[in-house]
Amino acid sequence: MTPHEIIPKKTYFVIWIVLLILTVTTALVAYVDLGVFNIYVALTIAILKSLLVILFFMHVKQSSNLMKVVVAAGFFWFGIMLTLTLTDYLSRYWLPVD
Amino acid sequence: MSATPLVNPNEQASIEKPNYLNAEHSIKSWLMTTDHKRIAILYLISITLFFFLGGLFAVLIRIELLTPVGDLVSSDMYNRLFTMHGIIMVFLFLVPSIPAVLGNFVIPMMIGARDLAFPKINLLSWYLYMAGGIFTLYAVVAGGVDTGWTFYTPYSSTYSNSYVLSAATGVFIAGFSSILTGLNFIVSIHKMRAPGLTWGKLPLFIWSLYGTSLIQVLGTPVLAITLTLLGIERFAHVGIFDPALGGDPVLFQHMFWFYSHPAVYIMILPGMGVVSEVVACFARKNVFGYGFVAGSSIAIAVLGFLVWGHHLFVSGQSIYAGMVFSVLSYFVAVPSAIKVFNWTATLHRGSISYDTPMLYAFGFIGLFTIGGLTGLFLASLGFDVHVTDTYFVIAHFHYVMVGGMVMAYLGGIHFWWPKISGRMYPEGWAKLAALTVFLGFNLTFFPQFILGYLGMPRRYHAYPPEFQVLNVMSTAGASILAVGYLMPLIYLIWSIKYGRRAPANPWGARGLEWETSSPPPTYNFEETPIVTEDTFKYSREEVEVV
Amino acid sequence: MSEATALKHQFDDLEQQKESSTMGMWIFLATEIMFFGGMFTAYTMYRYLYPEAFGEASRHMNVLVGTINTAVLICSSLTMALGVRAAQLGEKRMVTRLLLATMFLGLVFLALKGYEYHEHWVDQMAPGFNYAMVGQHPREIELLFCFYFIMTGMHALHMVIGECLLTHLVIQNHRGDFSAGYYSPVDVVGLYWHFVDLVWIFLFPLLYLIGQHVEK
Amino acid sequence: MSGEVDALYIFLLVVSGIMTVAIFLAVTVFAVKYRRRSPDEIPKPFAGSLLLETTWSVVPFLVMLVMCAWGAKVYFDNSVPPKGALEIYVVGHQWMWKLQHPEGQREINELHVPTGRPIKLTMATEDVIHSFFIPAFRIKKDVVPGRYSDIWFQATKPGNYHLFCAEYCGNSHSAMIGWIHVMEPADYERWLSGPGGMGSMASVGERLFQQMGCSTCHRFDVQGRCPNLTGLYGRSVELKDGRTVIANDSYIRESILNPKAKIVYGFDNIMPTFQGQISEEGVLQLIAYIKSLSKSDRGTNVQ
Ligand code: HEA
Ligand code: HEA
Ligand code: HEC
Ligand code: CUA
Ligand SMILES: [Cu+2]
Repeated sequence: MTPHEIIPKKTYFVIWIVLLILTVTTALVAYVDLGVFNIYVALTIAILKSLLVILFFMHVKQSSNLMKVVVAAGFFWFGIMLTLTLTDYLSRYWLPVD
Repeated sequence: MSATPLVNPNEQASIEKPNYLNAEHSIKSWLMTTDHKRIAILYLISITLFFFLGGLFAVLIRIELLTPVGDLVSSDMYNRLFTMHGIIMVFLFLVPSIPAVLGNFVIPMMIGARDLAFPKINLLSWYLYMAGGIFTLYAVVAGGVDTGWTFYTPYSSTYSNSYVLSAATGVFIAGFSSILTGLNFIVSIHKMRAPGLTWGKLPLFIWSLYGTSLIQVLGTPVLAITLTLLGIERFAHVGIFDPALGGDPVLFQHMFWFYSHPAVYIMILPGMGVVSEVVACFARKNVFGYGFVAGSSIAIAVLGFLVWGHHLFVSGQSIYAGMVFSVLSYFVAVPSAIKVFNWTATLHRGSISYDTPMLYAFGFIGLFTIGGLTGLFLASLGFDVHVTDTYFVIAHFHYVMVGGMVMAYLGGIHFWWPKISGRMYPEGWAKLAALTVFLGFNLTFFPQFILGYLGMPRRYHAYPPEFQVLNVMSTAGASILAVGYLMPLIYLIWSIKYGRRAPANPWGARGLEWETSSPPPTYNFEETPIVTEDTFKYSREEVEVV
Repeated sequence: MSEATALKHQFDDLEQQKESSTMGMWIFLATEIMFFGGMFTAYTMYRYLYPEAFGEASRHMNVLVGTINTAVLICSSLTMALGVRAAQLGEKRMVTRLLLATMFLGLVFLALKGYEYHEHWVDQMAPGFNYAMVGQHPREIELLFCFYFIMTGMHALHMVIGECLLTHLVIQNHRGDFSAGYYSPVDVVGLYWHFVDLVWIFLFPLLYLIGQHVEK
Repeated sequence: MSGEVDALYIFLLVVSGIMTVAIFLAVTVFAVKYRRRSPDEIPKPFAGSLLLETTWSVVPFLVMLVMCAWGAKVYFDNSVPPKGALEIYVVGHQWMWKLQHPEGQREINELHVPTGRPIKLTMATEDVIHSFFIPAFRIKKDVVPGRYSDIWFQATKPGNYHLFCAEYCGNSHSAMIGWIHVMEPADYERWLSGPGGMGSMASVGERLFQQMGCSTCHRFDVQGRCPNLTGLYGRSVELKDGRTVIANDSYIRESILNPKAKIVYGFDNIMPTFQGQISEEGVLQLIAYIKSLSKSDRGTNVQ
């Protein structure tokens, strides 16, 4: 990164505040009964937070495309593991029994 | 890039140039080296030791199976033999074989770099490999492991009374060595290429190792965590895969194979890379369909992650998941098919010589085809039910791993031996050895297909007498195979001292590694080479597009 | 260390060296994603099988401490990010200060985590060592607690490694190894630290929050 | 049954045989025909051919899809046991197979079955994973701890067939073998009535039902704090959390070993767990008993 790409302090602080707000939000929302949606809300907030950290704190936003691909690959492969393992668990009891 | 003319060996003998081998001589200069070529030699030596140890176990297995009753060793001992054979051969021999030895040696030269991107990490991965090896050896010496190389729970976590923890730790550590090697290769291939060496000009060996590294980096951590969970369950007596707490033993299998299926491509892709180089060199032609062969390496690496469930067809996995994994297994076979066809097409109208590396490449193409096609048998759900956990599977994977990868490894060792050692090996002996290995191999493992189809289960210490004839054939083959493997060991060591001195480019091959002297100087090149032509350009004529 | 000696022999220039080390770190982090990913996958399967038990188990967690700890880690990420920025600008003293602040916040996190572990121990919620069956789904809760300890334990282990790396950086910085032209170790350790934060961002809702909406 | 698998096998064998021969021939012919004739010979280079590449990707792939579809069909057909199958219960131990006929006959490492009738095995294991493998019938299934595994087959020819344990299970894995004795139905009937029986599984289960104290709660006259088990088997059960499940073997097994997992609608969770107090065989006997309650509608109070 060349010097003119240095992120202003302000950006870091804004991200920090947003992260803190999201943390408090997720903790509070957890006590509201949304049925099955609690988990989705919690995970959405977690994904949002992690995106902020990755893009800004970890400078991925200004990084080369190659670096973006590396980052994406890590999560993509985790997705493979998760979904294909789930295919088994989701469909295990589909078979008509007797 | 013109072929260096053969230099009269006697003329060159007196003027040994400074090179990586004679640069320094102390033990420390070897153990603390960061030179990728010296690290490759360290790997070569340690891997050879483990191969023969694993081979020794195989010999004992085969002798035991000469007779239907268990007479040579007890069943307990037998279980330890095949487990340690599997663990050592897979994790300490075949996974690091071509990448860590040949890859380490030639990648930096092929891309025109002075070294890998992280030389210290490269050395660290050798030490990790050795540490992993020592833990495994400790398990062997202390009394062995008897879980099978697959470590299935709950046997491994609760019931086995052998040295599971120590072996698992060994595999865990060796895994990190593998991760670091892969990481080093990926970064080097991206960032250290010589000017002008674009992706489209990279040797196919580099492409195949790039694919391999992807798997090492993205797959091995899952093995690490799986073994960690197993270790914790065993050590702390908590339940993770324990059905008594509602845990699921099949989950362990998912996680294990998430690594171990891609790992079988760690154990074939590098071999495919070697074969691509060798076929091009000894047919004096560019590889047919360069882009397809290169792309198929990456395709195999990626698709290889989607098929692990084909090891679980009878394990209690959902049958619908089985269906998905079966289809995906056929997807991944297509890029392998592309490679086989392209190698064959490269031979067409070539100028083919029968030097030893080429003999191994022929062997590879034939045996990998048989091994791969029997993989298709196994991926077919209805048929797998019958032959899974029988000798059919044993035969399948020895065809791909021994018939494929070990052949390619030997071919590669012979191909680059002049570069590595600066000496030529004795061609006559080498040809004889290649032939012996090929014949011995087929005699050992072909009967096992039949055994499997007839229903002989694997991991059996004693078996019904009607299977004996085929087992005797297999054991006979293994003895021939043993001779075939001992021969290169002897003549290659012999050649270090007595072999004819090798010129820079004995085969008239292409690729930057042949531009520098044999053996190469410490930093590989006097000055960074600049690449203008395609790697596989054997002819001055323009490439004709069909 | 001058910029010339910072250049290792295998590289042509500092730019190539920096790009290589950043890329190396990201690849390493990809392996870490898969390492933790294995645990998250196993967790997901069991949570799919036993949603109620996992919810019930989460009600044995101390959400307040968990939330505070999340905030502490986010703060430490901020100080780390600012530390990298200071390194980019070559502000040596500032770098030291920010790195020390990061380390301090990391220690606070570990201390609070230790406190939580202690609570679980007292409540006899440590499978394998000190565990008493409780609740509607005693077996599956024990299963979740195994995961709780392994996942947070692995995370804590990574924190400890991070602390060691930071200590090393502080020493190097004090020696004057870094400059506006060469600071990639700070950058790379920063990536690692943020990653550890990232893992916690997911652990927190999955372990602490999933069952809170159900009445105790 | 073995016929279907063998037909698939022949298909696989023929396709692979053709491919292997083709590739071997091509390699050999090229190697001989284009052998190097002079040391400085440089052949004409070719870049490749898109047409060829596409052909040899697509055609094999289509062939492979046939392999896949055919394999899947055989697999699916063999996964669902036909109705009216003769049920036999299997428990794997390190290192033996225990088998029970509903009529009460028990066997170890041996199984007598009649020809011409589908046989369904419900299998459990007391310890590690085993795998029930009869090569002659081309069937195999892992027996995983913590749940039931099903498998079925139909024998056509009387004779003795190998039974193997195919999943590695420790020391004497290779000794966990036995025989399947296939008999004409008449011989089988004679064998069933021979010695070795201890009363039908259901009657053994009934005794167990009283010994274990199940009958103190589960009564058949009144429906008090506990559900009446009459007619339970095969029915769908409404659970407290709103789900409904079919009361099959696995459900009843879970109800006994881990009653808290699924609680019946309208009842409290007061049933104690019987985990550790009852063997897998015992559970199977209880299931056979509960099953018999719905077949004969014999809802008498056993008290
Ligand atoms: C180097 C290692 C290696 C390689 C490359 C492969 C390659 C393949 N393997 Fe193999 N396999 C193993 C190592 C390997 N395997 C091991 C170690 C085990 C057992 C582990 C254990 O249980 O201990 C195993 C087990 C195994 C199983 C599980 C068996 C069981 O336990 O029940 C299956 C099932 O699908 C399978 C399938 C395949 C397939 C489809 C391929 C494909 O990638 C093959 C692709 C190649 C070809 C297909 C050949 C070339 C193609 C042509 C010439 C085209 C012509 C084709 C047509 C027209 C159809 N393998
Ligand atoms: C890379 C992998 C690799 C390699 C190279 C080999 C090589 C060989 N394997 Fe291996 N094998 C596996 C991987 C491999 N195997 C795996 C993963 C398993 C499954 C394990 C499990 O079930 O858990 C297995 C299982 C396995 C079995 C099945 C055991 C069982 O299920 O009961 C058999 C049986 O024949 C066998 C035989 C052989 C033989 C004859 C060789 C030969 O190719 C070996 C040839 C080598 C030699 C013959 C050495 C020659 C040297 C000497 C004899 C010198 C003596 C020693 C010294 C001087 C130190 N192997
Ligand atoms: C203390 C009383 C008690 C004892 C003893 C008891 N049960 Fe139960 N059982 C219950 C109650 C209450 C339920 C319903 C709530 C539930 O599902 O947990 C039940 C549910 C069941 C069910 C599920 C019924 C349905 O309608 O879905 C089965 C099957 C069962 N028990 C079998 C047994 C067997 C077999 C035994 C003996 C080994 C046994 N029970 C011992 C109280 C008991
Ligand atoms: Cu039971 Cu193998
Ligand atoms: Cu596989």
